[in-house]
Amino acid sequence: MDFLMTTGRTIRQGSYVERKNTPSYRDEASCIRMNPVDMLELLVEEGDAVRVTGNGSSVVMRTKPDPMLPRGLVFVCLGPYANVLASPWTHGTGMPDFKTMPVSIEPTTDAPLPVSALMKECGGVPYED
Amino acid sequence: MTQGILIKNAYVIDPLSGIRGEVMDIAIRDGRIVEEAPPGSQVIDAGGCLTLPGGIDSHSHVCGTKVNFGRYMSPEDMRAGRTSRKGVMHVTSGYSVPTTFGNSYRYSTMGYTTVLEGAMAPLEARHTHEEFTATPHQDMLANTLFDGNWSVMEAVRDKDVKRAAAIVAWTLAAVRGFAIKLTNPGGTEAWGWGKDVANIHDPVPHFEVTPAEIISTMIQANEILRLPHSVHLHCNNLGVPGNFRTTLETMDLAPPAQGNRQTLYLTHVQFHSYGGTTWRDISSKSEDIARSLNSKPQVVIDMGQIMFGRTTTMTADGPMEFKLYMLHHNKWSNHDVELETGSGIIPVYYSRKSLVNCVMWAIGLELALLAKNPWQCLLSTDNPNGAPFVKYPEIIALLMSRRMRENERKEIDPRTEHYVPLFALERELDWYDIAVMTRAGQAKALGITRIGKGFLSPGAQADVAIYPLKPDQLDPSVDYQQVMAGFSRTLYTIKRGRVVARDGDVVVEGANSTIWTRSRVPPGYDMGSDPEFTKKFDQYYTVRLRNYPVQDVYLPRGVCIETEAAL
Amino acid sequence: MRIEDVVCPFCGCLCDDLVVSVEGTKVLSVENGCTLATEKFTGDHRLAHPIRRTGGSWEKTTYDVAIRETAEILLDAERPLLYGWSGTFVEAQTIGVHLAELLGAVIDNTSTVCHGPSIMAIQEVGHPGCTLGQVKNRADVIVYWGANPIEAHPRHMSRYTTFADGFFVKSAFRDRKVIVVDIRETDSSEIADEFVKVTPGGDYAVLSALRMIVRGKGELVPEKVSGVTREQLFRVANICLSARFGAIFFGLGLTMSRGKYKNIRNAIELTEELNRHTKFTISPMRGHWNVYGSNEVFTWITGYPYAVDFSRGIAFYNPGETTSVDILRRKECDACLVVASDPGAHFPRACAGHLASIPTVQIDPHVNATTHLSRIQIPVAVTGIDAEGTAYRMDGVPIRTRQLFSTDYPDDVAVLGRIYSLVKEAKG
Amino acid sequence: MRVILKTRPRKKPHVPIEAEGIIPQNFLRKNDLSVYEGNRERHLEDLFFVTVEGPAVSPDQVEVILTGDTGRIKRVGEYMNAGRIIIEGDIGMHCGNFMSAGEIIVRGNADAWLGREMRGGRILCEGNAGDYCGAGYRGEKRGMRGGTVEVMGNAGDFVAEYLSGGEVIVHGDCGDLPGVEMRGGTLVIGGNCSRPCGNMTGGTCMVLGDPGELLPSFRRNGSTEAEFGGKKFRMAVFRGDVANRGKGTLLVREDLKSSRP
Repeated sequence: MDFLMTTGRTIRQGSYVERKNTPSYRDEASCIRMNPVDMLELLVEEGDAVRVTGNGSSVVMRTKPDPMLPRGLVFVCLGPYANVLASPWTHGTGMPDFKTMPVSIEPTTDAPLPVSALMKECGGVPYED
Repeated sequence: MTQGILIKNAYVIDPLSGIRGEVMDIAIRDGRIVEEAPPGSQVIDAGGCLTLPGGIDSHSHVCGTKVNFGRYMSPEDMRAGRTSRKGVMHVTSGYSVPTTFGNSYRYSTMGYTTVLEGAMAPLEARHTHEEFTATPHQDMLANTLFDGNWSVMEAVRDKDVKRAAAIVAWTLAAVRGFAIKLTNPGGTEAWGWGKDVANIHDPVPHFEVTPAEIISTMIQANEILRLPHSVHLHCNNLGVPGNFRTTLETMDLAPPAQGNRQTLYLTHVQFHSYGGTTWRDISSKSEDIARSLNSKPQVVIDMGQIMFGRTTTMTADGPMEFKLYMLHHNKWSNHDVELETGSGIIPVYYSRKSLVNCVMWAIGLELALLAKNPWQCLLSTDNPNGAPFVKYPEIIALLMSRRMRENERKEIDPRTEHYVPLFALERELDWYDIAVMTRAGQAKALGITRIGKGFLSPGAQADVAIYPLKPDQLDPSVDYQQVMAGFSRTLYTIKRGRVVARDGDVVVEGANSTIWTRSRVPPGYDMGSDPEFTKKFDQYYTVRLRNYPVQDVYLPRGVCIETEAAL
Repeated sequence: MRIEDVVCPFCGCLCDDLVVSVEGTKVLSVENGCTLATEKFTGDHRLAHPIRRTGGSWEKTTYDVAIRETAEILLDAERPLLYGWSGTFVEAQTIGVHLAELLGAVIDNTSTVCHGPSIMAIQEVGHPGCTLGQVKNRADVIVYWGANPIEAHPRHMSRYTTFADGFFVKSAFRDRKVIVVDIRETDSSEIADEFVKVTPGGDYAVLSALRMIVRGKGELVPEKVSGVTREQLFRVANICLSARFGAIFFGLGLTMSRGKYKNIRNAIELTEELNRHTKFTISPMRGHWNVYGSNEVFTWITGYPYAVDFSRGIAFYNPGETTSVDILRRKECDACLVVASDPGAHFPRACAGHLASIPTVQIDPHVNATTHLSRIQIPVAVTGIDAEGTAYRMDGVPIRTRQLFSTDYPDDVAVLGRIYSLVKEAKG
Repeated sequence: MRVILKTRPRKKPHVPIEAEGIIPQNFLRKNDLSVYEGNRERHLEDLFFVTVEGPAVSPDQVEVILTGDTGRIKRVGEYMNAGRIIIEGDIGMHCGNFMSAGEIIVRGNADAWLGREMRGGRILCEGNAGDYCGAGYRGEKRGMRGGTVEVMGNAGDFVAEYLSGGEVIVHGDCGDLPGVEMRGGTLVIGGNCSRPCGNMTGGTCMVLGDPGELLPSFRRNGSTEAEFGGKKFRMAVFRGDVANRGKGTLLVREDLKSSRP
């Protein structure tokens, strides 16, 4: 199913921002909030994994219902998971379209990767502290 | 370490020492002027060139929140004046609001060694001091804004001059300020509601005090504290046709001088000398202003000359900037500072085709030519409001040459002469007048001769400017182009006994001082422990009282002028 | 030991009323702070020592080696990028700019993916703003546009707006009207008197419509503009026009969405228009505690607030060209120094990928996403905890952060100062 | 005179080159021009194989031809005032900045800021142009003031921002906000776009494709007929932007006139 993804800050994201290798940061940054009716149509429940695809890449996240979101709009806090899907195009302004990313979402049995593994996917070498 | 310089064959004009043009030697040791240079001193042959105390700008906007915002909002201004790193010189950018190093290098190559920042909001003082550190070739002073200070206005309302003085003393010491600056007193508070005050007797909303009361009380407070400088005032109604009446009334508030210095300093008076009722019939009232000035030795003014071309206006006078924006429709920034003051910024272009601009241009020059005593009318553009300070040499040339003024007359709006007396004035200032108007007068008015500023006799700070100008071989009235070129670029600029600039290049990394004042008050007048003051502070400011004062670390070379308050 | 009036180095609110209890080099508790502050002060996830990577594995190294190698990497590069800066203090930022100048590098701060568009808008039309106390003491109308302070700036409402009593606003919650504009409902919109829900990317049109109404051209406004009814637009405009003092705060909902800086420009022009009728100010909700400091320092040294390119010796600025995301997307830079930020987490993946492919050095107290992309990481003291220096609040008020205790970590000034000296020596 | 500049292979092909020296008048006297590769100053010959054919006595007789991997070369043709530059492939940013006369032909695609602050002359881009084609510089109130930029393909966002004079013609589509802040001159868009002419205060913009959503701040003001590519179209006339003191004209096709949001 196609959605518009938007990003922003959350308290939890901010709380864990200096501990990006921890499961708590991963859980928050890979949490995709969506309208419960959309979840129903996707046949997923809270905490289920979904594969989110956009801009030629995909990433696994876990769902969380959020009745405040209108249908068709999903929210992920800013961070490396959302950014897998962000286009680096800035329209000549320096700023990517972080607030409006077209994505498609499907259920998956995979689990979200830790941050270090995400960075490995794009050429990094994980450092485990 | 002993560092000495011997300047030989200098054509010296040193008004404060009574030297009006004399070829002599100047000896420097350890940053001071001395009788005799130490052995092994560097010898500089001035070859009969004009040698003056280092230039002092007593009103300029070069550092702090609004100046930096002027840069921030103007990438187009930064395209001019770009230089790359060269020797000890950092990269510079900008024309009307250059980067800090740009300002510092340009002042230095013009022979300026001391600059007063005209407006520092106390709450944002730390910013001003940070930029002072990055303006390394001039000793810096900060006028501190009290125009909309709530505690001050409450003291004024309660007719408690002593409390007003105590608040000033605490604030100046806390923010490492130099002097009291009032910008459109009361008007900046009114601007918190989008309003202004109409004249000096118009009450400030809520506080029920008038600008006149604020000014008078602050003058008294200033004298109680025995501060080196007087109250430094940007009058109400800046830039409003017909505002000369406000200015005259304000001048009448200045009490007689008690000592050697003025009791009131009015800044950029050009902007306050307008007749007429609208922009259509604006005219010069420089004669009225000069007449009042000439009869009041207790008043000193600076010109606030405008020069044609583009610049950026910036002032704590928020309402004035908004009015200006409504005329220009370019871009407008405003920054009100809680409990204290405001500010505004807009870019402008002063055009020879604009009659209003031509009248403004004439008024500044007229003030300087009509003021009988050069010690009472100092040279300024209110940088960058009237023009960037790099225009000073051109202003000097205009003041020294009637011929140059006549040539300019041909270029400007021909109607101008009907609105201004400029072209009837025959006076041409001489080298001595210029020396007074660009350094000696400033030092005296600011009260910084006591720390050795503004003169060249033994004991003075060794701030010296040697210009490639030979007064005995030049007729400034005719050779005004040479005058202009000469004042633009020193042969040598010496700052605290060190050659800092040569032939237009800065040659050492600077290390300036920041000059501030502290008035000692009796314990009962220490606002830092005054229950009412501290309570209100906690309630209405958004920073804690303890985080407000500027720490010593921001003034690596602070010079404190201490006074004993008469409280 | 209880330390009062501590400054919080987390968000642009720069709250300076925290009370922190410490024992040795450990923070025991934080009073007055929000959750973010508490987490920041009590966090204990520091990188213990410098690390470097050779091929596919990491090793411990010394400060000397890490600093020397960093200088060599930067000197080798033809287009080095120095990125970050918002999480450190002004004195360190100053060295950063001079380092860039010396290297002929591009230096950019996190505004580039935050309020860079706000700066671009300000450069077109200016910025009628004020300090936060002005809002606290006077404002009777508050607008949050594309901002969610409850999540991003948790004490903004209690210190400066909705819940902050002021001199002329004795009972803030009763006397102030709050308007929230967003594309979705948030905790912040829940407490608004008026919630304006805009379709994504529709802010520009809504702002244009409001400007029309304020200009007296309301009759031309269609029934609905980007999901907002004509009736609500008029209601909002009237609330603004009847304010004695109105304050607009805007967030990344405007800077990051379609049109970018043109949205902000439109909001500023609306503010200017409102000033012809009453008093109105507008302010960006700056994110990092000292991002505004980096803008200030960059500006007074170079003339430009961010995205400064020194490759030609002089300073050149052009967002879209000299901004980090664009430089990384085009794979231009051949080395990168990251200071006090995390582009690995906050840049699009393609940019993170390029960081991994070039020698990237990170100076940061913590292991973060960029660590995995780097060749070297140098841990430093945390400003506001074991280092101190100047920071600029979101409204431009400079505040000195406090050092609560000292540790063995060098601060950013010490590390950058050494890199600068090595580079200067090599450059002659 | 014909000057042929063929790029040499580079170790770091992504590092941008700045070559504002590449303008016809500079080849009349000398060939030892400096160009910059990142932060390094290079000789022209370090980066190009240079061939000069024939004589010239004035710059208008000079034709410069760039071939090879030219997509990263910035500022070619800056301040050009005579002669001709032909770029066989793509060209980097800022091609033709401040150009006042002469001609630039880009056979491939042009990167952003093509013809920035142009004053006169002609630029023809046979491929696509990037963002800010025919636009201005940050903070300046006036963008392109004269001359013609013609793009046969598509162009990006913010095309002709602050256009103050001259003509920008894009035969294909434009992105978002073409003609934004426009105050004079003419912008013609052969294809589609979105939100044309936001905040315009003057000038004329004509959109022959689908203009997408129109901003609410444009006032319908009759209709007219216009010609483009040899065809005649019935155009709806809008005046705007009325959110500003707009006295600009926006023409959109009567038959494609789209939704007002």
